Amino acid sequence: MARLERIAYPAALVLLLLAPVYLGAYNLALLGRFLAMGILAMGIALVWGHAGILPLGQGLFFGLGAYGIAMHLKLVALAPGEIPDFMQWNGLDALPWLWVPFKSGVIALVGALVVPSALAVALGWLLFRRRVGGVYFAIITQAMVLAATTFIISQQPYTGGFNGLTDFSSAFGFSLIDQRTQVGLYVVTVLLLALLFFTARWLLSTQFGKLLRAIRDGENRVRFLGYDPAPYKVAIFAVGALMAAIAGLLFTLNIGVISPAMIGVVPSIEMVVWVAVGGRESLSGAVLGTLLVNFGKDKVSSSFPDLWLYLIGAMFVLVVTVLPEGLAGIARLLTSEPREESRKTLVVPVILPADEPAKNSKSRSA
Amino acid sequence: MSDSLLQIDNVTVSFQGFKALDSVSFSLAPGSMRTIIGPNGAGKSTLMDTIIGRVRPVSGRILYKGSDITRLPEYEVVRRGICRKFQTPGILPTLTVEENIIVAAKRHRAWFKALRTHITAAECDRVEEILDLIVLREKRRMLAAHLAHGAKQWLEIGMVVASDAELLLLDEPAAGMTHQEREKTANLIKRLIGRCAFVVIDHDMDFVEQLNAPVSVLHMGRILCEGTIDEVRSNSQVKSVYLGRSLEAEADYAQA
Amino acid sequence: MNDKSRGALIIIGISVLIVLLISRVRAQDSTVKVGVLHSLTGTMAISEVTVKNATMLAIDQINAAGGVNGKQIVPIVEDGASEPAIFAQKAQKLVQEDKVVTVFGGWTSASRKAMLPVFERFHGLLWYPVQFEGNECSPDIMYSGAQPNQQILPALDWAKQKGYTRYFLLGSDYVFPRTANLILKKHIIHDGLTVVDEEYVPLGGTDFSAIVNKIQAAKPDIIFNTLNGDSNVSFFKQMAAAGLPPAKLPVMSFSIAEPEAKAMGPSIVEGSFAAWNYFQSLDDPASKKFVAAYKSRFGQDSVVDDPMAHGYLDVYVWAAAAEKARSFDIDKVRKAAVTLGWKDVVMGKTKFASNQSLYQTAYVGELQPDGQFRILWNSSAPIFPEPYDPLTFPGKKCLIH
Amino acid sequence: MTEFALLTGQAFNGISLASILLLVALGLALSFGLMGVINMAHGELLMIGGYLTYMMLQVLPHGIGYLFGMVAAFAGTGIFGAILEMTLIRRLYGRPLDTLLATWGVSLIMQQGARSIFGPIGDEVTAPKWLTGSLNVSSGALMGLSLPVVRMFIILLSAAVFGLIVFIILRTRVGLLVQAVHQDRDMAEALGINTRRVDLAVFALGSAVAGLTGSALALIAPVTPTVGQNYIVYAFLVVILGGLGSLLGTLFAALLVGIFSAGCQIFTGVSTSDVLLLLFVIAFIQFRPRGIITISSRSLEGS
Repeated sequence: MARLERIAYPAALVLLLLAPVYLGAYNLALLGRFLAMGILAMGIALVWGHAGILPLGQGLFFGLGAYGIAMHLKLVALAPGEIPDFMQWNGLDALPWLWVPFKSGVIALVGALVVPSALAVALGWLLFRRRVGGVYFAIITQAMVLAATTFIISQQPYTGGFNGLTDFSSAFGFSLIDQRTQVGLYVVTVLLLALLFFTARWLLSTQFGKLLRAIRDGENRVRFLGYDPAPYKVAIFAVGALMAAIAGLLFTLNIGVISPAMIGVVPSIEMVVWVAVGGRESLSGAVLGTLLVNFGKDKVSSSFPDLWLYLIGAMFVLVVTVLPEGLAGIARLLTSEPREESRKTLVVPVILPADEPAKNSKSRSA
Repeated sequence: MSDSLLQIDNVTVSFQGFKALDSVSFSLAPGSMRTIIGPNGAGKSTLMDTIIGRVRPVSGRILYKGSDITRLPEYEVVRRGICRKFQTPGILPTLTVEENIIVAAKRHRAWFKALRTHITAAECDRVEEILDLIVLREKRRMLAAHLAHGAKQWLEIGMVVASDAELLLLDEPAAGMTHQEREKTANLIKRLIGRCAFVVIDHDMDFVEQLNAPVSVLHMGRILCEGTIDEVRSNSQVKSVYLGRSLEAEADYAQA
Repeated sequence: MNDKSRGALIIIGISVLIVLLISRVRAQDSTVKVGVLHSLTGTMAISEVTVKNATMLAIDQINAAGGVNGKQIVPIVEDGASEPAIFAQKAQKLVQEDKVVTVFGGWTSASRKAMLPVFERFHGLLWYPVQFEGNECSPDIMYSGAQPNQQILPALDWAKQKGYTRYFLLGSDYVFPRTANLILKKHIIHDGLTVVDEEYVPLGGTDFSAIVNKIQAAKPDIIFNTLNGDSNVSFFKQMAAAGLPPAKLPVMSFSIAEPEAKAMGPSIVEGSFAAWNYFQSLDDPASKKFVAAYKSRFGQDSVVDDPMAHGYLDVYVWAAAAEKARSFDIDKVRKAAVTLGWKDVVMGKTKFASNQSLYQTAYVGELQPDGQFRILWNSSAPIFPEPYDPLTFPGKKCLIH
Repeated sequence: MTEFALLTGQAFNGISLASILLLVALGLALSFGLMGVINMAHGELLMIGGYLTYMMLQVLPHGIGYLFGMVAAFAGTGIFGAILEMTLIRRLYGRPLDTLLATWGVSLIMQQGARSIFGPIGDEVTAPKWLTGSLNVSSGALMGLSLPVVRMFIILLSAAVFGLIVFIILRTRVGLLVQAVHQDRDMAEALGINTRRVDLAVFALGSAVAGLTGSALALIAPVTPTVGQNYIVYAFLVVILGGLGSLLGTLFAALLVGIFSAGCQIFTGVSTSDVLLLLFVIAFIQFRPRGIITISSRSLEGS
């Protein structure tokens, strides 16, 4: 009954939009934050679940979006001619050229979205064109996020270093201290989430979406049908990066701080776990997984810090071994018999640069 | 250059000094068929890999419709009208039968042109036609992963045909099939002759005989002899290559 | 019903569950709630858990002695998870949800910087226990950790007295070392001495081969070391392997205290120097009581250090201020805190100055084989805290009260 | 100290770093080459090796104790690796990305386990007397150069381990089986080789080498619950640069990364050199996407 689905999604949307009515300020802020991360998680579901590309560096795109808007917020809080305080403490006396364009809110917004997407296109183009995929790609994205974090920390006079950027007062004329701004931001987050959710669903229903899954399951087959898979992969990787950047932007506006600790190797891989918990192919699962893991962390980690770390580790192992379809899989098990045509496993074939399954590789030395 | 659709000139492929193909040459006219047989390791699959651009020859060249395609990337070769069917079924398991054919039949393969949910009327007709041709109309909504082995092979042949290629490379299209399935496959291929040209490789003599096309025997990367199936069968060189075993026995071995 | 719609039902169900979970009813009582916000997980947990322990010890002692203003203190412990954003989030929770009257916590400057806007926005009060780089002045934070002029510069004074002229500055790549070294450089050059080189290693870095090489080439008299955590072990080991143990080339460390020395095995850092405002070996009755109480609660082989002493001190000062103000009102407590006068809570005579930072004495210690520091030198009197170093950042002043 | 001595010292440091990276990457390369598995918990295997050495030194006298520590680290971590392979890795065969995630989970659990058992602060392994000190050059063009004995020991150790593994692969029966499985798993299976056992043996060997490495690293760095994290990303880069689990490629890649880093650090700080290293790897992949050592192979069927 598609009718029920037609009720469920609007109902969820209304429930979320009414949250300011029934949630306290703190929990509303929390929910807004996690829903913003849900946007990023949907991006991972697209890239990983549907295109079979495991991104271990989404934190970088998240961070670029976040830093883009944070730089602007840092500048609008200043009197004319002043420079951000951390620059003074680092011995700078003029605003670095890189910062100058961010005085304009429009440029900052556009930059916060375009720069990460462009970087994703560049990286994807460099790697997918050379048929670097699978674990190779995953590891390179991880190394990339590590290098980026190290770089941001080392460029303290220009980036705020390890402390990151914080202490914002207003954004686009709205005071960030005002609770109404926070509610407005929350509503914007929910609406953006909904918009991107339906856009992503549409994207998956197009031929493009089918080809993504086709490339995931048989890249060579698709290639031998006359398609060049690289642009498809680059495109979806860029979409994932854009969604991460949007999340970073909203997140920073919401919480008022961005620092390298939020975009490193560990946060980046944790983002994948949210999606794994929700079900890697399911967009709504990705959002729910994000909410569940983050609320869980918020509630559990303070009372049982040790337990939490075991829990998150076990989650990685269990979700991958027993529940490759995550929450979405549980939902299916609980509600109905497995579909006749549902796949037994979610085996994503090894896509090595040579495009040969690993077991067929022929190098002589072991 | 010439009237031939595909022309292979002195192609040599080497893997770490081992010559998988050694100065192989042949040509193929539009709409015709050539079958290639040979024992395991003779270089049959490598030949297909080379034509399609997956393996680069160390010397020699491959002309298609008179232009050199030796060093083009695979998808570029495919876009010019050569399509290949793999030995193990190369279908897209997570798409339905119908979607498999749609993916193959699409005219525009750039990603931004794929951003629509519907296909053109012409593509739609094409899909219907192929579904009839491979007799999988009733199973069009089934996930390809759940087809029986034979049906997967036919689906892949359907996909190859749908891609509107003028030259189809079929790599052991009847591998692992039952006797009835083989016959069905052979009939399917024969129906397609004239519509496009074929290179078929197999080591099943009976199957090759059913196709009724000129045969080349490949051994140790070289073309040993060419001719009709009967000529090849009676060739003493061919017999000695098979180490004294009769070709029938070889065929049985392949079926086992 | 198809799977999609069933899935959607489940989704609604889970959403409702989450909503219920987060809007649970809170109980009210007549006690007074304070927040304790440290990293219990992540890279900073190593250090911050011990400060949390010291804070909890002080709370329990005060409760056992009758509480504050007749109320028992109820600590609400939250985990900052070594992530600034989580610190901001939890600070918001403590102030907004739990309505705590004050918060003790933080270690890294990153976490403090992230919490600062939260405390300013929602009007809370944070007691910050760790030495830091200064350059901050917020009415909503009580800075009990040392300012640069109470730890780093006294160490430089000591080194000058010892006749060292060539300084090598080495640190982990983050804010405190970079700012500390910026200030140090100004003073070293101002005093006519030489900075031979300045090097940074990423946080947690363990490869010092190139840096040892550069140290050998630069031939300093002393190394001023602001490395953090595990990097120290690697650094000292690799120096010793290259034939440069602290006995041969002195090292003055600003982030090695008793627990780090104990963990590293005193043998490799033996003879190195450290500058702090508190050492466990301090000959002070209040300190001895603190050490004994800590050991009896957390094990006889546990050690205490400077940030722990500050975490302990903060609770006592807050309690005294609240008693003096006869209120838990943040502004009244702040005002009372800076007018309490001299007290010996744990580290000798201290008091909060009107800029909400702590007057305290500086000490230089030398590490002994038993993992304790022998105090070699101390500033003649408690030093007035200067959040902005006058030489490096002229014209900056911190005026709160 | 002369300029020349500084450069020589950096060259030595590059080789020293390379030897460490080689040791860390060898085990990874083995299992990656054979099974296509990237083991994110590899760093924690180093940690186990370090803690085993530490524990041995608690009960045995120094000097000889360290040797026993190395043996314990090798054997103990090997056994742990075998258990890990049998309980988890094996179930995920053919799903390399899932293995990556699952082993990351394992690494989190192992880190937390170490924290619970040994405490969050690192433990100290003191180098035995015969590994302390350094060779110092006090005159001539290399005046001021000082080569720590412990680093030379690690270089020798990595050479020995590398030699041993090459010997095992090329000259022993087990190695022959490994080669067979590596070249064509299906064919090897058809020939009656128990590929599961070969996988297990290789994974255990790789783990054992990681344990030994952890033991060696304890000489120059502390043993902490997170010690593995410091090396693991670089080790992955080495494996990627080296080519599909090729041993020789891993050797070259380790040398390349080690010398590149040490070279960069003459001119820049450590942070910048890390960033340059990654850019270098991406640039390198543009030219050799399959790594340093690739063997043009006959592409097999299938997509």
